[in-house]
Amino acid sequence: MCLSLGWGFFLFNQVFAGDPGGANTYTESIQGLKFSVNFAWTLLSAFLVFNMQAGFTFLGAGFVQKKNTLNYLSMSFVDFCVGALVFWLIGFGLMFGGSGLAPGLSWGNRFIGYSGFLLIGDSYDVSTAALWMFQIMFAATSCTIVTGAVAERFKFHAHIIYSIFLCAVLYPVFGHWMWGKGWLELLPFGVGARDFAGSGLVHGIGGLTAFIAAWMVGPRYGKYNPDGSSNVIHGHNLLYIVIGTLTLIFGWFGFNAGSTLAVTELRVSIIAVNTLLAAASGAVTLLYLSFRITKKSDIIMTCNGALAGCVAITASGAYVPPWAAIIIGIIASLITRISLYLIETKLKIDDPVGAISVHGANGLWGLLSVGVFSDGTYGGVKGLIVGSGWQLLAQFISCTTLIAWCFSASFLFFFVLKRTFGLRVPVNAERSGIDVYEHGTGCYPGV
Amino acid sequence: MCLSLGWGFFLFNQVFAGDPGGANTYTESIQGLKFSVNFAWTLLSAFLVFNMQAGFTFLGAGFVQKKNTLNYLSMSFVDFCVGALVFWLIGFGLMFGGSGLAPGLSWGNRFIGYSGFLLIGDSYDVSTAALWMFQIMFAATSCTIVTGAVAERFKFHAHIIYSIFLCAVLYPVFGHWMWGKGWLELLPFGVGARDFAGSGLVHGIGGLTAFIAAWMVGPRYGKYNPDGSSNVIHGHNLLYIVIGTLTLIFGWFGFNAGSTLAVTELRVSIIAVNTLLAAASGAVTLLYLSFRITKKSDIIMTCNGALAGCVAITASGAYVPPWAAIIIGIIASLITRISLYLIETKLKIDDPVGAISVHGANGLWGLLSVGVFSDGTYGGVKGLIVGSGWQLLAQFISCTTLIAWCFSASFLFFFVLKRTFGLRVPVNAERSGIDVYEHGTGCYPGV
Amino acid sequence: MCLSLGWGFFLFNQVFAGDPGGANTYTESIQGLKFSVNFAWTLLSAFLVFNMQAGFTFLGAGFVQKKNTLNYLSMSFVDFCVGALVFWLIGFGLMFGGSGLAPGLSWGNRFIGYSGFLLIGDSYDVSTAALWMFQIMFAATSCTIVTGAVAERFKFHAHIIYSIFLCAVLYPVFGHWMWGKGWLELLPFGVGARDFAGSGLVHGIGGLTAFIAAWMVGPRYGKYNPDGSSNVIHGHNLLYIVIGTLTLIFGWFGFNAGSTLAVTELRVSIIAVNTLLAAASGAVTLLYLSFRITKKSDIIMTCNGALAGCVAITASGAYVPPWAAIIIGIIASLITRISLYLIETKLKIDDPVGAISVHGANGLWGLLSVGVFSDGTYGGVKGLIVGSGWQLLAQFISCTTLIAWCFSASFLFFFVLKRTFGLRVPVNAERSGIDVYEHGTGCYPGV
Amino acid sequence: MKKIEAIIRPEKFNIVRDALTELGYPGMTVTEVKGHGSQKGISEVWRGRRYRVDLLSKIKVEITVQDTDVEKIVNTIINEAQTGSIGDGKIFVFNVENVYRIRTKESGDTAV
Amino acid sequence: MKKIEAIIRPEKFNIVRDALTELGYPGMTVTEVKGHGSQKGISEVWRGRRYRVDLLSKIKVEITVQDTDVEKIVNTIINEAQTGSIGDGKIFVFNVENVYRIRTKESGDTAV
Amino acid sequence: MKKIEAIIRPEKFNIVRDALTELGYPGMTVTEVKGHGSQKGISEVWRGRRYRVDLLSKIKVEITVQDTDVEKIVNTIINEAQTGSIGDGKIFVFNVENVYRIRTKESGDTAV
Ligand SMILES: Nc1ncnc2c1ncn2[C@@H]1O[C@H](COP(=O)(O)OP(=O)(O)O)[C@@H](O)[C@H]1O
Ligand SMILES: Nc1ncnc2c1ncn2[C@@H]1O[C@H](COP(=O)(O)OP(=O)(O)O)[C@@H](O)[C@H]1O
Ligand SMILES: Nc1ncnc2c1ncn2[C@@H]1O[C@H](COP(=O)(O)OP(=O)(O)O)[C@@H](O)[C@H]1O
Repeated sequence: MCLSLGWGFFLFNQVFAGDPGGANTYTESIQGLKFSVNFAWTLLSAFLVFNMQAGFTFLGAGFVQKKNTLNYLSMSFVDFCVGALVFWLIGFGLMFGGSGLAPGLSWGNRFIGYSGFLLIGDSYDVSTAALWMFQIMFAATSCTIVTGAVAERFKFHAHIIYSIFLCAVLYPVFGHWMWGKGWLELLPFGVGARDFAGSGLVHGIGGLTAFIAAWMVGPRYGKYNPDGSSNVIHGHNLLYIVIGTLTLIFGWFGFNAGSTLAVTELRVSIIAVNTLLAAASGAVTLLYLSFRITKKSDIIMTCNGALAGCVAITASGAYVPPWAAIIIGIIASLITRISLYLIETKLKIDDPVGAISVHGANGLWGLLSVGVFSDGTYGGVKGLIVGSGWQLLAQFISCTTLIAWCFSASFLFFFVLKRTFGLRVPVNAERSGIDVYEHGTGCYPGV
Repeated sequence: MCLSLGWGFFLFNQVFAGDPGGANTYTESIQGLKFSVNFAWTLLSAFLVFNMQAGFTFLGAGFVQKKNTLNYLSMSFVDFCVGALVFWLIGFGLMFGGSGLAPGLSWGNRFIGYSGFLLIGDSYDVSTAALWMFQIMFAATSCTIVTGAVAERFKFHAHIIYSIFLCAVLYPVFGHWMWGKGWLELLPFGVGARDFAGSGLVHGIGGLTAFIAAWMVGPRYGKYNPDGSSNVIHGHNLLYIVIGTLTLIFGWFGFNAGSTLAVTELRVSIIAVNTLLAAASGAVTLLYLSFRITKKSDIIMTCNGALAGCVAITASGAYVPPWAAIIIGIIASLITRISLYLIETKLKIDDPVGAISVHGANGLWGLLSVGVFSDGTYGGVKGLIVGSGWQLLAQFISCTTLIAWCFSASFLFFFVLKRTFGLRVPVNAERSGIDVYEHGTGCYPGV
Repeated sequence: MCLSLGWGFFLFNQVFAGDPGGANTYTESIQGLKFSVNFAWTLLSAFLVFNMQAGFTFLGAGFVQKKNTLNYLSMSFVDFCVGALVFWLIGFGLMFGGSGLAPGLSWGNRFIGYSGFLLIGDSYDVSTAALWMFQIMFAATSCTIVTGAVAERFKFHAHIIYSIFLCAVLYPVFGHWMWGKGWLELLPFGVGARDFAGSGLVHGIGGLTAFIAAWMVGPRYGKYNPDGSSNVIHGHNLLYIVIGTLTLIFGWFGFNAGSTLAVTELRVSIIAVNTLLAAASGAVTLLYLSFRITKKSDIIMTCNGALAGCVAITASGAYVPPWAAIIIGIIASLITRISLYLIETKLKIDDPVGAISVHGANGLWGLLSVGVFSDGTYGGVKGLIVGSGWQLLAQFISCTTLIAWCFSASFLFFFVLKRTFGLRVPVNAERSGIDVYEHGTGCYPGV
Repeated sequence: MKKIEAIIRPEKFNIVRDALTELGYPGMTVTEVKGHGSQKGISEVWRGRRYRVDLLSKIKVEITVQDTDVEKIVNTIINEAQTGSIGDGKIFVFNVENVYRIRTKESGDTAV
Repeated sequence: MKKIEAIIRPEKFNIVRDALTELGYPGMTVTEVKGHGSQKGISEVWRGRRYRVDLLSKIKVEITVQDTDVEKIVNTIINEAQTGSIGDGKIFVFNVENVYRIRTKESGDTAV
Repeated sequence: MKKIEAIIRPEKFNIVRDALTELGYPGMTVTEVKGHGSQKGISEVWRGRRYRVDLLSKIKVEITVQDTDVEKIVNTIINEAQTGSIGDGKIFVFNVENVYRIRTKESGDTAV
């Protein structure tokens, strides 16, 4: 986020008491109008990001079997609702406390924040609310990413429990380090680690948690044969997959371009262009790669390629030129292809929608790509292509930290959860479909 | 709306002749830019609200049986089209004439407006058009709400006739009282009755008309047994219900936050947060309540809970703090649960999508909640929690008026319609499906 | 576009070197804020237009048979991706080079542009990127329109090849004449030919190319009987058609109102109103016309009518008053009805979704309507209703040019393509469904 | 044992089932089918044009019963499913050579 | 009476029906089914991987006719539905013990 | 020849098919059906209310085989599809009077 560049548009150095009516923050002046414009931008972008929930819902629904569709829908919808409440209660304060980005966020250190809970007191403020509104969408996205990887066998209420954990602790802590004036953001290499709109933070955490979760819950019944080879368990609706992908890209424009939190940062236009080009190049790459392999124009791979491009460009979209966005997208789509293969065939982890490969692997690649392709035209971020290796070092450190934090914390969490509450529905329920078992009806009742 | 606060951003005290080109309204100044920003906000919000039509379409389609799906779709789409023409012709002038909110709206009294018809003359103006654009979306929403309650048995053309009535008379008249400088808005209690974005006006009118309409058309064939007990007639697609809910919430951000008509009112961020929190808390409440009762994680109730929260916060979203939004959402969802039970079991009114309970009941609760939870930080609205009961009185009066007006006017209307045109398709058509009967094809032809 | 009015908000007369960071373009001043507001407007509108891809996807999917659904989806998604890359590479430079609308677009003449390729050098600039972002959406829309007319029998890779041709040459060349300071825009009649948001350019080119393509590929197997009479081959999902229509209208608000590229042009509100009214009147007209003919409330015709209204108002929405928008919509819907009949019955061209009639015919009508109904309140465009025939002449010339250019260029192209690569899948693949043949799976696998 | 295969109108299915339930029948298998007999189809509308649909949705109900129950069941179905207009459907009776109940491996008459 | 049960390729259904209509047949019931015989399935693609689908879509057509008409109908179906490659389908003939027309309560031969 | 018509649980279908494949069987036709026998339905939930669904999804498998193979096939199906709880399904055996292979026009035993 632009915030992390220290240019944050919420300039509250003077006023640090909450202004819930907005009348003190807005004044009939250039400064006041600047606030309004940026509020409009931030909020409308947040709404677009919210709409990504519909995208994820479509996408995942298409990838799962008919008998488990409702369960996927429910997980994806409910984790958002629960996540919002938890983020309001705890997560936001841990993440942005001490960042000073808006009123009421004064207390916190480089490792953790401790102010801004419940949006009361000083944080009952229009600017803080705008920041919260944008941020909850990101936390919820991270949460929803996991859903796809554990679909078709995970207990519904276990899913809610880890959603609480993710939105309350896992995501905000790393988020604080990266975006809340934490130690990664302030690393003394380059300009400090940068993750513009959250390749690592949002998609990386989602994808890596998905990795641990999918591994610990085990593969779906019948996915692997005794000899270790895997079977194809296909989804039930490719229209949903394509519509889901389109809806996600639509939201992604808000996700990336909105992450300046300010349209007075005119760089937003290039961010939007980069997002589009990365998606397009990722899609076309996997279309033709798959065509070479299977002789069919595989539209699922095409969609995966588009999303992979979007994920990777999420960290670097603000710092790189359009031509680099295309390269980043191409590489992202190749990484996805390889990762899909490795995860399924070598690691034998069952990921119905490919969340680990699309979001996890490219979350990391996105972080690194900042250190490679940044051309110094925005935010002072300079990568290898303009001859500086320091930024790459910072990015590398953030990658390692991300992996270490996410794997250890989520391993511990799922380990305990498995031993106590349990992760998996009974095999009978899995075989005849989770929908009726958990929700009392199928997705298409009467069918 | 903020307009009703007397702060309206359309400051036309000087210029009251129409400015269709916009060149007089916009000037290269802070004032001019303020106009632009607020135009952008209002129009983009209107577009988001328009998209709620897609949400309603999905939602309702999921709730009805396969054989009646196309009929629902058609009603929901056509009432918007017809409504837009009628609102342009008559409704807008009745509602906003005399409000002085924009050029060409000068004539009208506290009970009815009579200027601004057809957007010609002085009302052929960029500001008036912006206001019209936002308002038509609300009128159409109100109209579409009714559709769900009468689905699966209502005559298509009878539906169009009452859509005309609703958009031409029923809605604009009450709308004038509430938003067009009418007597309710100017009540001498508190700051006058306030219905920020239309809990009562839009959802209340929709839901209460739905009540009358569903009652007068009678229950679907087979819904009630001779002994008075009711049967479950289930819908056909829960994915549509979930997607519909998500799409509606997406639009609701525009509905609520956009209702300031001005992003220079920075309160918009808190309005958006409140909307989200009310939806989330409503959803989670009904999820767990239903779970206690049926032992299943009932996703339809969860969706209903989310929408109930949205409806209730629509009136009060601008005036209450986030924690109160959560309480309002929780109460709204409980009201929905109880209302669903009463309507179906005690009143024996058949409402396939639950429109009466979600929109009608919570429309009223939303109006009242303004008088309870407003904390005085915006628009001077003070409720019980800051020790003032006067606002609650104003809200109570508006509730009573709403019920009286809506019930009497729509009863009369449907009574006459029933005796003349008739409300209901022949029972044979109902049993074999209205789609083929009314539209000449099913929704999924060839199936 | 407003650009074509010479009022372009991108005032770069001074600065013509690229400003990729945006810091020179934005300054803390009225001028700077104006840029921001207009960037926000342009980008958010572009995002809305992007979402029309989802609309087209739904719409087309509903119109085709189940066995060809995935193929339609794939064509519609992939042509966007390929188109974006090609437009970045070539199209944009050809179209806007020499227009001087943004940095890096200096070289070009009245017939063709030759600068701005790849968004590098001087065109690596925030303003140029904003313009590109908006324009690619239009090029891609044009491309997707063709898809529907050739669906259910066109080779997938042939489709990609003509998408490249369309986005690289066909569309940009005419686009340059119309929007890039080309000879049509500068015609000495009226204010020069005007196509506000691209009735002719986007929809006309799409629809006329669709005409040639559908004609050259031939009708679907079984569409026409030996005696020349035609059979109905119905689609498979009317919910998709209605949702697609709603999603398209949602995007159309961005398409039309966004085409000022500036919300400081307050006329945007009237443009939005006109779009809505044209859609509504088109829909209602065809609803009742069809009802008279078939005695059924035909919702497909209703949707077609709405879209026809949108297409026609796209050229004239900025220049005409609301009442004229309604007339334009009514006429557009009648044209569609007649065209559907002629194309299918007289010309015996098979157009599964009706793209030629909705987009092609109304693209031309839209262009002409500017010369008829413009009332001189915006952009100085004066039509017949204010007593001037010159504008109509300019519009007529642009119509003729459009037809001549589009028919000749695309005929040549498809002729060569047919002789070399071939246009059509084998008849066996067509009969058993293209989905499995081209993409290796059906849209609803396991069904 | 005999298999009774009845093709009926979809909207009549619930009534038929309820009547059969009162009678007591061993079980049924239901399939969505399409078909036509004397009823040669209806006309539907697609984008403003009428066209003939000659296959109409029907419900096929299969019930295997003891030989002695056939008449009773057939009569009940006819009584409930009849409207008197074309399209009411047909009932076919087949001989079943053997029946097995998977749960218990029983076969023959007791397995029905 | 006999029931002719033909499993044919979906894309051949229209032609078969048209040929039968010319011949004049009493009625038919159509079901979407899946199956395989010698045709052991095809390979489809899911997210970049090929996999075997061994059940292919077929159309099941059931026609009950007088005993004397069986051959005529069977021959027509075979002629129209044949492509010569694997997957063309099969026709099974069963004995029908009785037929009832629900509309009229007729039974036996005249009810077909 | 005999037609074996087995109604089994959907989740058992794959196992049954694999077992039959090992055995070698000539072909099969599969239909999605609904039904109930002793298993009188389950309760589902719609908007907070429980209601009975008395038709449950089943898979109907039809296999026509030589008379001598019937027992083998039936036993295999029973073994694989059995869970021991209500709802396991039934198998019906019918006589087939004739079979034709459309591709080759063969009829009788060799056509199966
Ligand atoms: N000879 C037949 N063979 C197979 N199915 C038939 C036959 N005759 C009728 N049917 C089935 O019965 C259904 C009802 O037939 P219909 O012609 O409407 O009955 P009726 O002759 O009593 O009017 C048809 O849709 C078809 O599925
Ligand atoms: N023995 C059988 N029992 C039941 N159905 C069969 C049998 N053999 C074939 N079928 C059905 O006929 C269809 C066509 O069979 P197929 O093997 O393609 O025919 P062929 O042997 O002529 O190539 C299969 O999909 C299946 O539905
Ligand atoms: N008499 C019958 N006639 C037709 N189908 C039957 C009959 N009995 C059972 N079935 C079919 O078999 C399925 C399984 O029957 P079920 O009652 O569950 O078996 P069980 O008696 O072994 O518990 C049912 O869903 C139904 O489709």
